Amino acid sequence: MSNGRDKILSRAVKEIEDGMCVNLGIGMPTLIADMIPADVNVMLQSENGLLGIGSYPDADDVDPDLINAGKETVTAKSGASFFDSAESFAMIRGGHIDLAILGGMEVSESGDLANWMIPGKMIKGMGGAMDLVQGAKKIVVIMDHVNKHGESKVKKNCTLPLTGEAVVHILITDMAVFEFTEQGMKLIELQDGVTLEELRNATEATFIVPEQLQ
Amino acid sequence: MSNGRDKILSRAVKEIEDGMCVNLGIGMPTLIADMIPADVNVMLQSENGLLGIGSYPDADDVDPDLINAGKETVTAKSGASFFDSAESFAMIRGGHIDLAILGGMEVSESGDLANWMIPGKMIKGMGGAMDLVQGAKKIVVIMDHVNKHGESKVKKNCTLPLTGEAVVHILITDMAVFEFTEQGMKLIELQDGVTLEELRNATEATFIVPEQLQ
Amino acid sequence: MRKVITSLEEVVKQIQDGSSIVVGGFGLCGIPEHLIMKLQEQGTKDLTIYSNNCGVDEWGLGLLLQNKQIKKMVASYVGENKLFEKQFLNGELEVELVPQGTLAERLRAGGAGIPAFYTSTGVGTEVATGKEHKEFNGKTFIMEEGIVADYAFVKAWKADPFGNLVYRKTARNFNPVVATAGKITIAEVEELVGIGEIEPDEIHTPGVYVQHVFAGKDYEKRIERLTTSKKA
Amino acid sequence: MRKVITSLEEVVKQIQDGSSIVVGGFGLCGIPEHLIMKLQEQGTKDLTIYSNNCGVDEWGLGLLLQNKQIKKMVASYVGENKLFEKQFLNGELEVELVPQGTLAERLRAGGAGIPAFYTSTGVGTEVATGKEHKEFNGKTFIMEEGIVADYAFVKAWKADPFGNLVYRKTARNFNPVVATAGKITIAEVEELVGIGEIEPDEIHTPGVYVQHVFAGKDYEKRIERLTTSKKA
Repeated sequence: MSNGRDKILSRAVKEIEDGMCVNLGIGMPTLIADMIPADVNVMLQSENGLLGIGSYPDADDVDPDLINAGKETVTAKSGASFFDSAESFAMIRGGHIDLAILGGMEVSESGDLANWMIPGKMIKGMGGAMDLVQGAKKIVVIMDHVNKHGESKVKKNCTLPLTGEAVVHILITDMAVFEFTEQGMKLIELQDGVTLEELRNATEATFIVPEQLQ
Repeated sequence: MSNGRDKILSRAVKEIEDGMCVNLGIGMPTLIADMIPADVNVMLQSENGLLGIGSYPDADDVDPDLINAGKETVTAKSGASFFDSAESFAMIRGGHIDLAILGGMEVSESGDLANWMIPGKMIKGMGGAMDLVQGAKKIVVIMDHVNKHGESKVKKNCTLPLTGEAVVHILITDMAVFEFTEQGMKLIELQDGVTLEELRNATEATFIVPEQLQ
Repeated sequence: MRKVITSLEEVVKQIQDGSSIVVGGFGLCGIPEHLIMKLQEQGTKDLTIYSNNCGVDEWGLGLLLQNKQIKKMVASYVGENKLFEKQFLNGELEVELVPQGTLAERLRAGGAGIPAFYTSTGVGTEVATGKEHKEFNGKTFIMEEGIVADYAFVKAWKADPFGNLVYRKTARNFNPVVATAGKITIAEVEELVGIGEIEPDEIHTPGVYVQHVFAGKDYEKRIERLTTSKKA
Repeated sequence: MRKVITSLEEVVKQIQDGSSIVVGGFGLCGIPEHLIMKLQEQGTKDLTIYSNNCGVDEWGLGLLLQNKQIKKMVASYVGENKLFEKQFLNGELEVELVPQGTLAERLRAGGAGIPAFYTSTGVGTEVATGKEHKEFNGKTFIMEEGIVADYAFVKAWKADPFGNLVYRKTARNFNPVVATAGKITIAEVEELVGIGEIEPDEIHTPGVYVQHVFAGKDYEKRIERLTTSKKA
């Protein structure tokens, strides 16, 4: 699975363009930060009130007053700003964040996302995910294509409670990359070593296959 | 009329208690600032983004970046803060300002206030007056009791466009002081040298006269 | 992130006739002098302007009135401007008067992705006419809608190249909310400092809201009512 | 203006069983440690708490859970707390989960006298159930209501005797909006400075929102996820 994760992350980082303000979700998306090329200048936003997340601190520089949304100690890069939670979500809800990359549990063919709750499991809460999927200009979801039982997480309809309806723009899995268009969910790339047939077998959702990938 | 104005201002300043945050309207109310006793510690709010208005500056200290809501150059006292207009009206609308003292054109017996517009005259706009009358904890209106034609400005119903409906708590004129209660408009003081009969003759509104003033 | 521009020309010339612009400032304090003058010079017409005031006859947004560039003005107080009255009475100028706090909140809401909110300001007055009324806890409120404009003109004191802004004293006023409410926000500032030179805890407007930064020279900062202490 | 208190006792003892309290902080960062501990010590029960998180099992708001003082919790994320789950499943604890941005905005709205606003956050999800839906420009939004609580617990870095507050780094988080949303707001701070010692342009929370100021000692500032750079 580590190989799959690398594929996902390597592809996800390509969504980040020079000059963007980007929110990376907690968990796997956070790992993308370290992979951003040095010549791509971005400002990473943390919904607890920081625009311009820096690297993790040296042990000597740890500051309990400086954490990211995953509650990890971080640093602030040059040009960073701090602000309160209302301002932070004004940025997000108001469409000022260019891109959010979030983890997913299920994505449907109409771009619905479920990533906050599994009924019957411990309640945790949605945190800022519902705000991000509505507010950021572009929503990229990254997740494994199938669950540990081999079942497709790319669904006709989500079975888990939704985080947002028709909110995903790009879905990146370890098997493929999809774009959500007015015509429907559309395959835009196959990951290395994956055939279209393998993808079809592993995918519950119906998707459009452009000519050059057929 | 200058004598009347002095009576109004002298009475109005008594509404200001130690520890209050107070907004003084443009025009006559602004004059109250200089009359606040030195041992009454208040913070004066200016809706353009200042809590803690100081005195007018010396000629050498004039700063075009530091004005009050009447666009006069002012200073900031020790402990003052600057903030943006949304924050300023969050304070006002949210009920965090203890007292607003505003000028009036007409006040009705149900506590309606008209103070922003005379139909047919030049349009100016309501500025922050409509927000203040809804938001501040206590609204004191100061005005001459009658207009230059000798007609009562204390009305059964306002004839001018309203600033707010049933918003006035205390009305101070050059003839009397009224309180607006659930029972109606109630006389609480006669200004020096004014008889109840004179007041009745000069007042269109119906008001309650408590026993001790009869 | 090439936000710093050395001339306003290149940006202002993209503003089309019929555009909507939110403009910071209170009276003549904290107004984007250079942006207004450049827009006057360019002569862009049929503008819808949202700003607390409309300048005075010869300065600030009054310059655009003079030039008959404004089609509609949304403001809370326009009493300082004789041209304003004349154009309004002639039918050359549409006017929407908005209570000052409602105007500030509508700008903040627009910038924060909030399409509408409820306020008691204006209930029972002309301002409430035609607006949705709703009760909360036995009190009546009216619905007011957020404002998003094509452009935002902001004046700040200092900026860094990312567009982080700091304002000075009451020149802050509407500028921070205006900065959030433009699809394209242009900030003119008195001083451009290096990245990292503004303390992150002291930034008033994070650079995410700002698309272009211009360091203006020779600010006039006209004073509307010079008032000084009367010394004995 | 006697806002400075030298003991939390006198103020916290006025908090009655059944009160509602908004509490600042994000995770364990910027939480009002001393106020929470004093409330735990006092044992006030049946509280409704609004806060982004509910601490961890042995710290922060988790202390009040431990003591079974919370009747209802309104939060956006409570995944760090095992006691929370247990009490919820037992039916001892009512829970309302609110999206983080909606929670922040509801607190700001409550403090700003705005009874309700519209947001697209939560549309099409469980969060929208039972809420008013409305369309603006062809998009659907839901109505969310402002929050005002009996008390607000705030943690700041510095205060002056008027209650002007400055926060430090991401310890700011919910604290400024929480400060506005309490009928009585109590701020605990690391340092109390003299009046006028905070630059007026750098104040984050104007003192008008704050009723009591307390300088706390020996802040623990526990770290939830210590993460450091991996040096070669």
